Amino acid sequence: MLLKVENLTKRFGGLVAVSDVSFGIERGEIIGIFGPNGSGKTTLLNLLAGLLPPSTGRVVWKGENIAGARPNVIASRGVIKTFQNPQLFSELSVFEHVMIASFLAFTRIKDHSRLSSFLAPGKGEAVLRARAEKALTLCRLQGASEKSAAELSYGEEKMLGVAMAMMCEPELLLLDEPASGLGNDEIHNLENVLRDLRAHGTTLCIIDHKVAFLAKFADQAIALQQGCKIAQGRPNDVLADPAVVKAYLGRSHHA
Amino acid sequence: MTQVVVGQILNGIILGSLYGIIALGVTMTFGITGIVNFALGQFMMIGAYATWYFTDLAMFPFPVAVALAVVISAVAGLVADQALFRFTRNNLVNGLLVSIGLISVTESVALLLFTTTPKNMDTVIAGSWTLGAITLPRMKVVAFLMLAAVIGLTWLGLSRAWLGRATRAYAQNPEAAMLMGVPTKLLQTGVVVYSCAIAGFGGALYACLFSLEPTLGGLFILKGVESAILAGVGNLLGALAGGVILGVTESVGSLYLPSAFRDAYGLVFLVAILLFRPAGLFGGQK
Amino acid sequence: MKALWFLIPLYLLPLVVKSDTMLTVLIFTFLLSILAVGFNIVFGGAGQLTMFHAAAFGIGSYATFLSMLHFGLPFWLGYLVAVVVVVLVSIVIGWICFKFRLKEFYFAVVTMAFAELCRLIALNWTSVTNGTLGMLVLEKPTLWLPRSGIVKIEQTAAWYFLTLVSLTVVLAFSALLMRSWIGRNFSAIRLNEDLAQTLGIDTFRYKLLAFTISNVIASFAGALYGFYTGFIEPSYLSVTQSLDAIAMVLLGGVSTILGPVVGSMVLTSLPHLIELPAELRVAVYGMILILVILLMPRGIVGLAAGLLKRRAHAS
Amino acid sequence: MLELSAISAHYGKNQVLRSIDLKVGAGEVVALIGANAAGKSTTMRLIAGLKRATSGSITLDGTEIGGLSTPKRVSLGIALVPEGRQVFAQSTVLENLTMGAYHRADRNHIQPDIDAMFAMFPRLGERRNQRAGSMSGGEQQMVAIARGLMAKPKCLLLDEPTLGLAPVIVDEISATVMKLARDGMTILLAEQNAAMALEVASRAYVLAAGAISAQGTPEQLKASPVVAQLYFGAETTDA
Amino acid sequence: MKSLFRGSFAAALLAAAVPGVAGAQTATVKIGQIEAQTGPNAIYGYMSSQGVPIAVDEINKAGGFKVGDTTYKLELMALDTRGDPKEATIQLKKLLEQDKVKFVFGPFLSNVFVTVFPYAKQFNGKFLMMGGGTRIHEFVGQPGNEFVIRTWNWDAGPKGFGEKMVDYLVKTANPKKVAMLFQNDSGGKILGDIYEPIFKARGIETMTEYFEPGTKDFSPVLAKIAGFKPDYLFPGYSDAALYDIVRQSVEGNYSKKFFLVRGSTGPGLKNKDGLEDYIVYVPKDFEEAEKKEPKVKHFIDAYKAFYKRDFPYDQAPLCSSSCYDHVYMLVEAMKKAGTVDDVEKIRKTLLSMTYQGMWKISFDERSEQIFNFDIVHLRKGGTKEVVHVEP
Repeated sequence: MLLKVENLTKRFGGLVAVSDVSFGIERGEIIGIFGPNGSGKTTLLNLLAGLLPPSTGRVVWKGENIAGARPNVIASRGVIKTFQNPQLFSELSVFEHVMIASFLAFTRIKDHSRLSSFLAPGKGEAVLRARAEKALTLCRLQGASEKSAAELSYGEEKMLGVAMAMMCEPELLLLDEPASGLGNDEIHNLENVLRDLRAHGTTLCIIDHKVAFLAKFADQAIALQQGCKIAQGRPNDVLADPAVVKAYLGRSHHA
Repeated sequence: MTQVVVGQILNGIILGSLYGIIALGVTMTFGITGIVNFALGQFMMIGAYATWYFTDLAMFPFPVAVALAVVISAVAGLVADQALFRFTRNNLVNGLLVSIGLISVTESVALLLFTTTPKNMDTVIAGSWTLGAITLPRMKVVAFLMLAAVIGLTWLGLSRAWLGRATRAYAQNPEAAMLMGVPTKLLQTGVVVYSCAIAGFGGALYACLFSLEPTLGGLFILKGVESAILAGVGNLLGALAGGVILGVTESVGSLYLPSAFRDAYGLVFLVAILLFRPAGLFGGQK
Repeated sequence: MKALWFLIPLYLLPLVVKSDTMLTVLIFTFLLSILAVGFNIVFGGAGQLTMFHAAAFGIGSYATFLSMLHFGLPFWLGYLVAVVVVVLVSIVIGWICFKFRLKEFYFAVVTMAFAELCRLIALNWTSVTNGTLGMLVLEKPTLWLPRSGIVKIEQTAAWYFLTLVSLTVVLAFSALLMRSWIGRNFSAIRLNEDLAQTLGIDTFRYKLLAFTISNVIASFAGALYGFYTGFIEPSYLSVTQSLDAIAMVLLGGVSTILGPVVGSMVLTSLPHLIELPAELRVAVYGMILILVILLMPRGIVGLAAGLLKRRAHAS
Repeated sequence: MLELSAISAHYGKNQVLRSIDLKVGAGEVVALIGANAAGKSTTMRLIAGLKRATSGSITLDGTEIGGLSTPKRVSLGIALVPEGRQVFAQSTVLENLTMGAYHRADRNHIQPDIDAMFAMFPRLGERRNQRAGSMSGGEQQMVAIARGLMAKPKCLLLDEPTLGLAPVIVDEISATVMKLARDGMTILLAEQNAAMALEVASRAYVLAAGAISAQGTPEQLKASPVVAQLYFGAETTDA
Repeated sequence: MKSLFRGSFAAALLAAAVPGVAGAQTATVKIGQIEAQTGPNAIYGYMSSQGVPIAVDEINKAGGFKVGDTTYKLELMALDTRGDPKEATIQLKKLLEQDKVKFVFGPFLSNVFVTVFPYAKQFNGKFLMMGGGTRIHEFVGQPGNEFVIRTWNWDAGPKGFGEKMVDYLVKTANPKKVAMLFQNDSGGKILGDIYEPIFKARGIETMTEYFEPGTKDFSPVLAKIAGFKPDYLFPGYSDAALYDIVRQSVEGNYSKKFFLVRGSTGPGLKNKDGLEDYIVYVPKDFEEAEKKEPKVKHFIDAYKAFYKRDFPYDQAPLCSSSCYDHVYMLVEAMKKAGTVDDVEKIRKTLLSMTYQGMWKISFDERSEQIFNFDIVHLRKGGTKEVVHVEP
C-alpha cells in the first residue's frame, strides 16, 4: 500500500470538515474522491498534502506516518498537490512557470553541485529544461510554451498547474477539481492527459464533483458527504449506491 | 513620585487620544479600502494650519475655525480620494507610495504658504487644573474629552446608525453588503473623507496644544499606525485604547529611562504584542 | 543577464563627461541603486515587503567603519565583519518575523519597528557610534589593481568606477540569483506560499535567505556610501531611506533586473537635471511618484518590456 | 417580470455564458439547474449586477437594468441570496436582518417585518442575538434567506441554497421555498440539487457549459435524459 | 521664487565641454548658498536663504558696486540641500567646479558641513565658505582650513556670548541649579558639552536631558526635570521646540524661569502671564531696534517689500538679517581689498576689518565671528528689559 489514511478527522472550531475517513491507495492506481460542494473533499486533500494538520488520525506514506509534517517535507517524499484555481504571473511565460516548479527535480540531479549551477547553469539546467519540456508535452501545452500566462485559457491554466506539479516528479499526484470550469473539449483533453499520467506511472488521487468524469477511468471511487465517507468501491458500484444517489439528487431519484 | 507617575499616566492618556484619532482613521480606511493612508498625518497638518489661520489671522471665533478646518480637511480628503486613492483600492504597496507622493506634495504646498517658521496659535483655553502635585492644563483635558467624544461617537454611530451599519457590513463582507443595497463606492469614498475630516479635527486640537510646522504630520501618522496595529486593525474603540497605551508607555517610559529613547518604548511594546497576539490586543482570533 | 549591456554606456561616460558634479550625481545614483537592488530581491523576488533595508544600509556603514577603527582592518575586511553582523541581525529578525508568520502589512510594520530600534541604538549608543554627532570617515577603501598595485579610492573618477563596478557585480549577482533555483523558489513563494510548499520548497528557509541576501546587499551600499561621503550618521537608518528605495524599485519596475537602477536614476539623478525652486522640487518628486504608480503599475522597465513584447508580436 | 435575453459573459478570455435567454414571470418559481461551473452563479451575479454581461439585455418589468449598479437594482426589487450564504459573520441574527432592509425607506415597517421573519423561522427568533458566524450551515442559510426577504424584493434570487447542507436541512429549505411560492413570491432558484429544485419549481432551465440545454416543467425535465446525464451520464452536450 | 538655480545641468555640461563659454561673462560676481530651505531641519537654513536675496537684490538695483574701475553685479545661486549631505555634496561641487563660485554662504547644519568638509578642503585658498554650523568651530582656524570662516560667535571663551549670558544670569538671579533640555542632535549635544563646564565654573549644579527631534509633548521630561528642582530651565534650541517647552513648563507648573541662548522672545511673550523670568539671547531686539536704528528699519521694510508679508518680530529673524549683513560685509571687503577674485586677500581683509551694519561684526583669531547682541529679560506680565552686549 502506497498511502494509507487511517481515521483522519479535521475539525474547524465546532465544524467537522473531515470525519473519521480511512482508505488506502495502491501504487499506479487512480482514485477518485467525489461529493457535493462542501462535503470536505478539498480539506481532505489539504490534510494529505500537509497544508492543514489533522485533528486526529494518521496518514501513512510508504509505512511512515506523515500526518502533521510540513507540506514541503511531504512534497519532497513525492506527494504533490495541484490547486483548484492556479494563480499565475502574467509577466512570465508558460515555460518559466514550469521552471519555477523545478526545485525538487533540481535537488534530485545527482553529480551536480548547487553552487556550480548557480554560476554556470549548463548541464543541470539542460536536464531541467528537458524535463520541463516533457511535463509540458505531457500536459499538451508544448505549443503554448512561449506564451505569457495571461494569454492562456482557463483550461490551459489548469493544465499548467498540472504541468508544474508534474515537474516535481510526483509518485502520488493529488488533483483538486481538475475538471471544474472546463469546457467539453478541455475535459477531453484533461482525460487524455490523465491517461498519459497513469501510463507514466504516476499514482493519481483526484477530487471532483462530476461523477461521470471520474467514473471513466478511476480504479476506485470514494464518495464523501458532510465530511464522512459514505461509499467506496469500483466507480460504477459507488454510483449506484443509494446513499450516493441520495446525496446527489436529494431524497430520491426518479421517484 | 507616585503623583508624578499618575500625572504622567494622565498626560499619556491625553496625548494618546491624539494618536487615537489618527489610528481611528487608519483603521477605518484600511478596513474599507484596503489601503493604509500614510498621508492622514498631512490632513492633520492641514486641519492644524487651517485652524491657526482662521483664528489668528482671519480672527474667526475658535469653534468656527475648527468647523472650517474640518471642512477643509474633508474637502482635501475628497479630492485626494477621487484623484488618487480611488485607483489604489486594495493595493497596499501602491496605496503606500501614492500616500508618500501626496505627503511630498502637501508638505511642499504648506512650505510655500506658511514657511518653515513654526506657528503658535493664541491660547484658546488658558490655565490648568491642579490636584495635589498633579497639574493638568485645561486645554489638554478639553482636547482629550473632545477627541474621546469623537472616537466614541464614531463608534456609537458605527454600531447603531444607518451608515455605520453599512460600514460594518462592508468591512465584514463587501459583496453581501453590496447585495443589501449598500452603495459601496460611495461608502469607500465616504470613509476616506471621514477619516481625513477627523484627522483634520485632531489637527485643530493639536493646534491648540502645540506649535505647528509643515512636517508635523509625519510623526503622528507613525504613532497612529502603531496604535491601530497595537489595538488590532478594524477595532474602533481599540484605536483609542491603542493610542492611549502608546501614549502612556511613552510618557511613563521617558520618566524612568532616557527620554531620547522615547520612541523606542512604544516600538518594543508593539513588536512584542504583534508576535504574541498577531491580531492586536483587542483583535479577535483570525 | 542581457540587462547588463545597459551599463556599458555608463562605463564610457567619463570619456565624454568631464563634469565632476555629474559623475558625483551618478555615484550616488549607483550607490542607491545597489540598495534598491537589494530590496528588489526580497520584495520583487520573494514578495516580502520589508522596511529593514535602510537599517541594514546603516549597519553596513557603521560596522565597516567601526571594525576599521577598532581592529585596524582594511576596508574590505572591515566590510566582511559588517556582513557577519548584518547576517546575524537578519537571521534573528527574519526568524522572529517568519516564525510568527507575519505577512504583508504586518511584516512591513514589524521590520520597520526593528529598523527604528536599530536607528535609536545608533543614535544613543554614543560611546560606540558617537551618537548624533556621527562619525567622520577620513579613511578610503583601497584596491589592488594589476600594474598599479594598491590604489586608494579617492578621486571622483576612481569612485565612479568603483561604484559602477560594484553595481555591475551586484546586478549580475541578482540576475544570476533570480534565474537560479533560488530565484525560482523565491518566485514560487511570491506566487503563492502554499503552492511553493507543495512544490517541496521550505518557504521559511527561503524567505529568510531572501531577507538576509537583501540586507547584505543593502549593507554593501551602506558601507560604500559611508566611505564615499566621509560621514556616517544615524539618519542612514531612517524610515525615509527605506521608503526612497521602495519608491525607486516600484518606479523602475518591481521584479525586473534593471528596474531598481532606472528608478534610482529617475529619483536621484533627474532632480539635478531639472531647474526648479526649492519648494517645488519636493512637490515634483511627489508628483512623479504618484503619476508613475497610477499610470505605469508595472514601472518604467515593466512598461518598456511590455511595449517591446507587443511590438515583437505585431511584427 | 424578469427577462434575460441573449446574455453572454466572459471571465477574461473564457466565455462562461453563451447567449442565455431566460424568463421569470410574476409569482413563478423558476429553477436553474446544472452542474458546478455550468454558469448558474454567473447568471445570478449578472442579474444582481455583481458582474457585467458582455452582451445581451436584462429587464425587470420591462425596464433595462443591465447598466445599473447593484444597490440600484436592489432598490428596484432584486435581492440575491448568494452562494455560500455570505452572512455578516460578526453581526447578530437581528443585525443581519436589519441589514437586509438597508435600502428601504419605510423604516416603521421594518420591525413588523423582522417579527414576521422570526415567525417564519422560529429558530432564528430564538437566536436573534447570536452571532451569525457561530451558527450551523442550515441556520446561516435561513439567516441569508430571511435577510434577502427583508429587502421586500419583487424577485428573490436564491443561489445554491442547499449547498453543503445535510438532507434534513435541505428538506427544510425546500419547504421554505415552497411556502414563499405559495405566498406569491417570485423566485429564481439556482441549484445543483436537481431533485430539490424540480420539486419546488414551476418551471426549470438546465444550464450546461454556459448554455441552456433544456427547459420545461419539472415533469418534462424529470422525464428527459438531460438531467440524469448532468450528473451521471457521459456527455454534457449543447444539444 | 528667489532661489535661483540658474543654468540647467545640461547647459552647464555643455559649458564644461566647450571651454571659454563659461568664463565669458564679465562684471558679475557669483555667490553661492547651500542651506536646507525645506525638510525637517530647515528652520535656520530657510531664514538664512531669505536674508541673502534681499541684499543681492538691493545691491544690483542700486547699480552694483565698484571695485577698481569695474562695476560688478552679484549673481546668487541658492541651492536647497534639504539637510541631506548627499545633496549638499553634489551642490557644492556644482557651485565650485561648474559655476566657479568663489564665495559660498552656508551651511547652518553641522552634518552637512562635516560631509562636505573633505571635499571643500581640496579647494582651500580657492574659495571662501561662510557657514554658521556649530561643528564648524572644530575645524575653523586650523592650518589647511583657511577656506572656512564661521559666521556666528562662539558660546565659550572670554568673548563667547555664552559666558556673557551666564554672567548676566548669575548677576541678576544667582541660581544654584540649572536644568538643560536639548534636542538629541549634534547641535544639542555640543550645547551640553559647552555649557556644563561654564555653569560648573560658577558653582552652579546642572542636569542635562535630551529629547528626540520632533518631540511635541515635553511633560514627561519636564516632570523628570522638576524632580531636580532647578532654579532655571535652559532649553534649546530652535523655536519649534521652545514654544512647546515654555508653554508646557508654565502650564504644567514645572518651571517658570527660563534661560535661553538660542531662540527668540516669541515663546516668552506668548506665555508672559504665566512665567516668572525669561532671559534670552537675541542678536537684536528688533521691535526696539526698529525705532532707534535706521539700518534695522530699512531691513525690516525691505523684507516686507521683498516677500510681501509681515516681518516675524517674535521669531528668530537672526539668520535672515545677519545673512543680509554678510552680503554687504563681503562686498565691503572686496572693495577694501580692491579685488573680486583674489580670495586670500579678501579673506584677510574680511578678518581684519570691523563691519558696521545692523550688527557690529568682527572676527577673532580663529576666523570666528564676534558680534554684538542683546539680552532680553522678560518678567511676569511681559515687562521687557534689554541689555546690549558688546563682546
